[in-house]
Amino acid sequence: MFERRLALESIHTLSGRCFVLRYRCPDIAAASLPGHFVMISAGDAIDPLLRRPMAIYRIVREAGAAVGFTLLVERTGRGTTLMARARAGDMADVLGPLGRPFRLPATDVLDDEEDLLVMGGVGAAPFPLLAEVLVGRGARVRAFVGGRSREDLRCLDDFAQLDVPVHVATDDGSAGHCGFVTGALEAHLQRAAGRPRIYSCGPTPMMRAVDELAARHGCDHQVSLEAPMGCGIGVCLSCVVPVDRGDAWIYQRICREGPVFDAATLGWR
Amino acid sequence: MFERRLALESIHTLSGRCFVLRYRCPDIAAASLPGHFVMISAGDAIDPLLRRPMAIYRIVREAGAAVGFTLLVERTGRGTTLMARARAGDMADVLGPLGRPFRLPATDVLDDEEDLLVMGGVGAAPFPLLAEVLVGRGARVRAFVGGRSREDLRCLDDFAQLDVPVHVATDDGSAGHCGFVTGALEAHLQRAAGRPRIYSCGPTPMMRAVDELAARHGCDHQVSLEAPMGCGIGVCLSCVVPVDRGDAWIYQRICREGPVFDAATLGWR
Amino acid sequence: MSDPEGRADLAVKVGDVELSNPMLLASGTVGYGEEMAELIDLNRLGGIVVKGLSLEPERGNEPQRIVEVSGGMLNSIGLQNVGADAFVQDKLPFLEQFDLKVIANVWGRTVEEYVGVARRMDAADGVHALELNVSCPNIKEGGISFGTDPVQIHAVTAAARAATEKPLWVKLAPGVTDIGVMARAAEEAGADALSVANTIRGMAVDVGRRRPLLATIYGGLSGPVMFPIALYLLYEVSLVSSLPLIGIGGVSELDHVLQYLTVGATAVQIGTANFYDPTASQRLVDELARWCCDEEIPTVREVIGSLQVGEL
Amino acid sequence: MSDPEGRADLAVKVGDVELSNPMLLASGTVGYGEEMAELIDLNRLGGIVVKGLSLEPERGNEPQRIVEVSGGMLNSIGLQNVGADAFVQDKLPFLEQFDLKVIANVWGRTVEEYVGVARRMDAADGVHALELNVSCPNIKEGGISFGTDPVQIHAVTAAARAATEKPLWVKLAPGVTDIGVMARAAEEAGADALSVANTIRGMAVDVGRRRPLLATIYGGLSGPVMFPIALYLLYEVSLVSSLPLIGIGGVSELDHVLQYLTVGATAVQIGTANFYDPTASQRLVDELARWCCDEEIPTVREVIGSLQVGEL
Ligand SMILES: Cc1cc2nc3c(=O)[nH]c(=O)nc-3n(C[C@H](O)[C@H](O)[C@H](O)COP(=O)(O)OP(=O)(O)OC[C@H]3O[C@@H](n4cnc5c(N)ncnc54)[C@H](O)[C@@H]3O)c2cc1C
Ligand SMILES: Cc1cc2nc3c(=O)[nH]c(=O)nc-3n(C[C@H](O)[C@H](O)[C@H](O)COP(=O)(O)OP(=O)(O)OC[C@H]3O[C@@H](n4cnc5c(N)ncnc54)[C@H](O)[C@@H]3O)c2cc1C
Ligand SMILES: Cc1cc2nc3c(=O)[nH]c(=O)nc-3n(C[C@H](O)[C@H](O)[C@H](O)COP(=O)(O)O)c2cc1C
Ligand SMILES: Cc1cc2nc3c(=O)[nH]c(=O)nc-3n(C[C@H](O)[C@H](O)[C@H](O)COP(=O)(O)O)c2cc1C
Ligand code: FES
Ligand code: FES
Repeated sequence: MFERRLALESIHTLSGRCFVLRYRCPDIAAASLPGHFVMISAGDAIDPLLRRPMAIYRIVREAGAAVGFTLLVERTGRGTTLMARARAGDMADVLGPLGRPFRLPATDVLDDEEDLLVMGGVGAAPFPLLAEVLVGRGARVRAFVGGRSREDLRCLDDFAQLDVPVHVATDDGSAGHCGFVTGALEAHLQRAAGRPRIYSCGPTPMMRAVDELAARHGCDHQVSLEAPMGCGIGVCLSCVVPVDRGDAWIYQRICREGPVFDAATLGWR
Repeated sequence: MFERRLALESIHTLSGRCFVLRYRCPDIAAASLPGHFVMISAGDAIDPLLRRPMAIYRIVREAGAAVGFTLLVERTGRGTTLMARARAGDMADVLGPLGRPFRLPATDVLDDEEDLLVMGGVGAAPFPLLAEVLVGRGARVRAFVGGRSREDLRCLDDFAQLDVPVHVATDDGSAGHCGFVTGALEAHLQRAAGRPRIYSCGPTPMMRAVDELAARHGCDHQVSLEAPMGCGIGVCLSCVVPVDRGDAWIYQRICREGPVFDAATLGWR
Repeated sequence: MSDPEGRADLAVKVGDVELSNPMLLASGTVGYGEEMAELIDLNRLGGIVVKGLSLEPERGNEPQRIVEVSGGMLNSIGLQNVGADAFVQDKLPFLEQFDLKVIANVWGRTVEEYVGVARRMDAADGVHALELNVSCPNIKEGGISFGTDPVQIHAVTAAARAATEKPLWVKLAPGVTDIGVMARAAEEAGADALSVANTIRGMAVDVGRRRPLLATIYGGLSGPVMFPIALYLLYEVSLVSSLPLIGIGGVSELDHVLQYLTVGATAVQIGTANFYDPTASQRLVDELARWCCDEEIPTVREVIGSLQVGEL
Repeated sequence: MSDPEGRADLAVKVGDVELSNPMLLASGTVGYGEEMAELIDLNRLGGIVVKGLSLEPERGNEPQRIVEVSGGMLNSIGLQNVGADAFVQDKLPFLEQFDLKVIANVWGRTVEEYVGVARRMDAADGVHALELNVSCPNIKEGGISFGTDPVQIHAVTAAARAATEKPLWVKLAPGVTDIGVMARAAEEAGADALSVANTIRGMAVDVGRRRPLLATIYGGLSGPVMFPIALYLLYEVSLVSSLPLIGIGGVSELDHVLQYLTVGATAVQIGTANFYDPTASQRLVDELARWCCDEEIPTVREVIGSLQVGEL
């Protein structure tokens, strides 16, 4: 965990209210694993006061060494609107990497099953890095990318670049399967053999629907959760989610015990 | 009085924590007289919340028409520090022109007496425009410019350009007369004949010292006052100063009845 | 019609006071309306609450009278005003030209002074309602603020009630243990509506000089920082009172207006925003109209008190 | 020595508790210190006030537990904690490694629960002082908050006083008509210091859903917006109490620290700033040391209570 004041290297605007911020910071970059996030300030003033949690999107490498990272941000409210206005050179306070990343399959079981990454909207942010790491280990990765409409689909270029096959679904049918991304996932699960490992991130209804499929097909399923976060490091207890402990449930901190959880422990089933 | 959202045309840094902001706004420019001020936002957020009062410094003319204005700002606190960081294109909310400007001598008495402009530090801001108007009417204008040190002297170029003779004083003697600007003024008053009209703006002790000289020499003396301002338009009653009314004193609003007052009414004598 | 396109119904009634829309200008932040009229069209607003009026003219406090703080400001103006008679004679005629409700904010140092001002406002044709500012020290009761003691709120409200037939609003002070008790005292004494809330006490120090920044040591905090506090106070009052409520504190965005209405305010007052964003009130009327259209809400009255609490 | 260059004397004493400098971490904003220790050097701070401890572990409130507001945040964490025994066993040993004072923040739903926690803290070696959080509803007295009733403050303070020999601080609640009365009640019951103040009640509404944003409807406001209010409350308390005071609310800049000290605080606590600026506390220690040097103030104790009021 590093607390750094960083100058924005570049900002790159995408379709559908999204943009990519790039920072140079070898410390944070080298320590970041897929599913990690940072807390980043959205301005220097007291409004907005709190930093915003953002997943590590990609790691920037130079000569093989991790020297920076990018964030994939959707403009939704006050803070992200300010962030969208940032210009190269603007300073931000960044604390990271934070949280518990995705649990990766042991290298010797990688070949047995597929790894399916299921994402909705900007929930896609952590998946290109996860795909990169999995592919690097020789896994068979497949992405299911959902969005309201064509311009809400994220990371298609990243997956193409990594040679990861992509199944697309849009609510309005403007690209790919018309309907929810779970439809595409279900079709694949029915077609495919075995019990692929599933990772999902997106709107809660989407993740719950994915989990229903995962449960039905006996798949391991990790989800990356969101909640309003005060601190991102576990001290404010604002980001809790009830987690099953067999006999009882307890509140766990999404920022510390998560953001990645085993879906089976969330009492959704 | 116009309420306008304006894009910064240019920012120009001077020595000693000062800078000049230029805005294009024919409405405000055409209505501005020497001594008028504007209320300008120092950011879009709620901290700082209130706008800052700033004197109209120069009027920008194109083909004889007033099309814009400039502000001469000294970086002293939070708001002016933010303003100093502004870049061309940045938006600000500006309300103006505000207040009661300098009372100008009737044209037929202009030749009789000199007009002496006495200023300390950034208190110089309203005087180049006053000098410009007075010179344009054929007055004999003289400027007394004081500051802590050489780099705190303001508007010397403006006065040079207007062919206005300048008497300089610095506390540390790094330029001109060593000591207060009132020393230079006193020397001039003793030398010169008649009862010149005096206008002053700067730290209160300076203006009071000027007023002592003005009273002693029987000079008309107008001062431009400062006070923390909530609104700039007369509705919050925050900026009051006690003003003599012969039989009693009343509180008057610096933003509305001022900022320019007849020094004789301020109970300083 | 407040909606420029004439589509939204923004009219509300604070008791018997019919407002073309819920946007009022708050007392002490717009003087007697003259200066604001140079900047906004007063006909577009629901009403104006004028600067607090006393029986005699008041000079107010010594400067320094305001300090900016993070997200707000402290003031200790000290209720400088022209006095009730001069208001009626010199200031009210100007406001009578406009199609908006004029509410007289009334204060005193004794119950008798409140009554004196209330009588004069009762007699003044252009005044549509009275708002009692009870955040004043009662000099006959050892300087304890009227607004912090239910017995005194009751006494001053009942006395003003007897002095006027016009709608009587009571503006509650925030710095009390249980604002509901104060609300009920005012209601029982005959108030027609409750304004929530006045400024919150705050302080700022010039460390360099080791002195308070305000000549009066402390002052009243207003501005955006007040919003969540005043919203909660309004909620508390809504639980115990059936009177129409007026939300005051920090209004500067449409969302603030809507939050107040949702929690139960019939109208809101805009104060400090008039200083840093002088056309805010008029813009908020437009934005409210547009919001109602966009959300297909036929009348803004549907929003009032629409808050849902408890399990879904 | 807190000053990196060893020049400034920042040591202060809150009663018998000697602090290397006036900077404490506020309860509920740093857990039990483990996470903060990854970011700052706890040895550099005066002390840490741990998350409020109850007799039994507590789950706390249902989410959503926080909302950001302009210049601050609302929380309704609900005092989730591991319980007094688990704290002593599992958490305290970690803190004992560091050279800073550990203050146990204590709460309960009955006087007996407070006493139970106080006894356990009295017995725990690594705990240097207790801070009673009286902003809790007393379930035996109809749920009225201990902190809003001088009789109850007296009762709970006296009971805790009897249960521990250690320094006992009482943390006052802000939402009361007269905080001086509460301060005196705590002082008379044997408090050794007063912490001013806890969070202020506030509310926020999701207009789209017509629902409160917090599951508990309202929550406690903290952050920069609180500063001028808490500073005023501290001033009020300073007028009636001779106990050492601790300023809490909105501290995020050196100027805040200095204002609290000037008005009369012996120390300050840093809360919400730990969230949005996690190294703030340590930086403030450095800045305070540098300020003392620049101002040629031999000891920071000179600043405490140096406020001058009245005519010059
Ligand atoms: C672990 C984690 C990783 C995330 N990664 C990304 C990412 O890579 N890209 C991206 O665009 N978004 C991501 N989000 C969501 C992102 O944090 C919110 O969209 C953002 O905080 C909204 O801020 P705002 O000021 O624009 O919205 P506002 O609604 O104005 O924010 C108000 C408050 O609510 C909080 N908030 C609002 N929406 C969310 C949300 N969905 N999750 C958590 N807090 C929220 C804000 O942080 C702020 O405190 C992530 C959230 C979490 C918890
Ligand atoms: C009529 C008038 C004209 C002025 N013209 C100029 C000008 O041309 N150039 C220039 O540099 N300055 C001018 N000033 C002073 C200028 O307004 C302040 O320096 C500025 O407001 C400081 O803001 P800040 O945020 O940097 O300081 P901060 O100290 O952070 O401000 C805190 C608060 O105090 C107020 N304040 C602080 N100093 C002053 C002051 N001297 N006068 C009034 N309010 C103050 C601020 O407006 C703000 O509300 C003028 C003031 C007045 C009243
Ligand atoms: C400078 C100033 C003067 C005020 N004068 C009065 C007054 O005379 N009477 C009154 O009832 N309230 C007065 N108030 C309080 C406001 O009417 C309002 O209740 C408060 O400012 C909160 O609203 P805001 O946050 O929108 O400003 C005054 C407020 C300010 C800032
Ligand atoms: C998330 C959160 C949790 C808190 N928990 C406690 C607590 O357990 N006990 C307590 O006495 N105060 C608690 N507080 C109050 C703080 O200790 C402090 O009094 C308050 O936040 C004001 O200071 P600040 O503005 O610096 O945050 C909590 C505050 C926050 C924001
Ligand atoms: S965000 Fe503070 S504990 Fe998780
Ligand atoms: S600044 Fe508001 S009355 Fe002058």
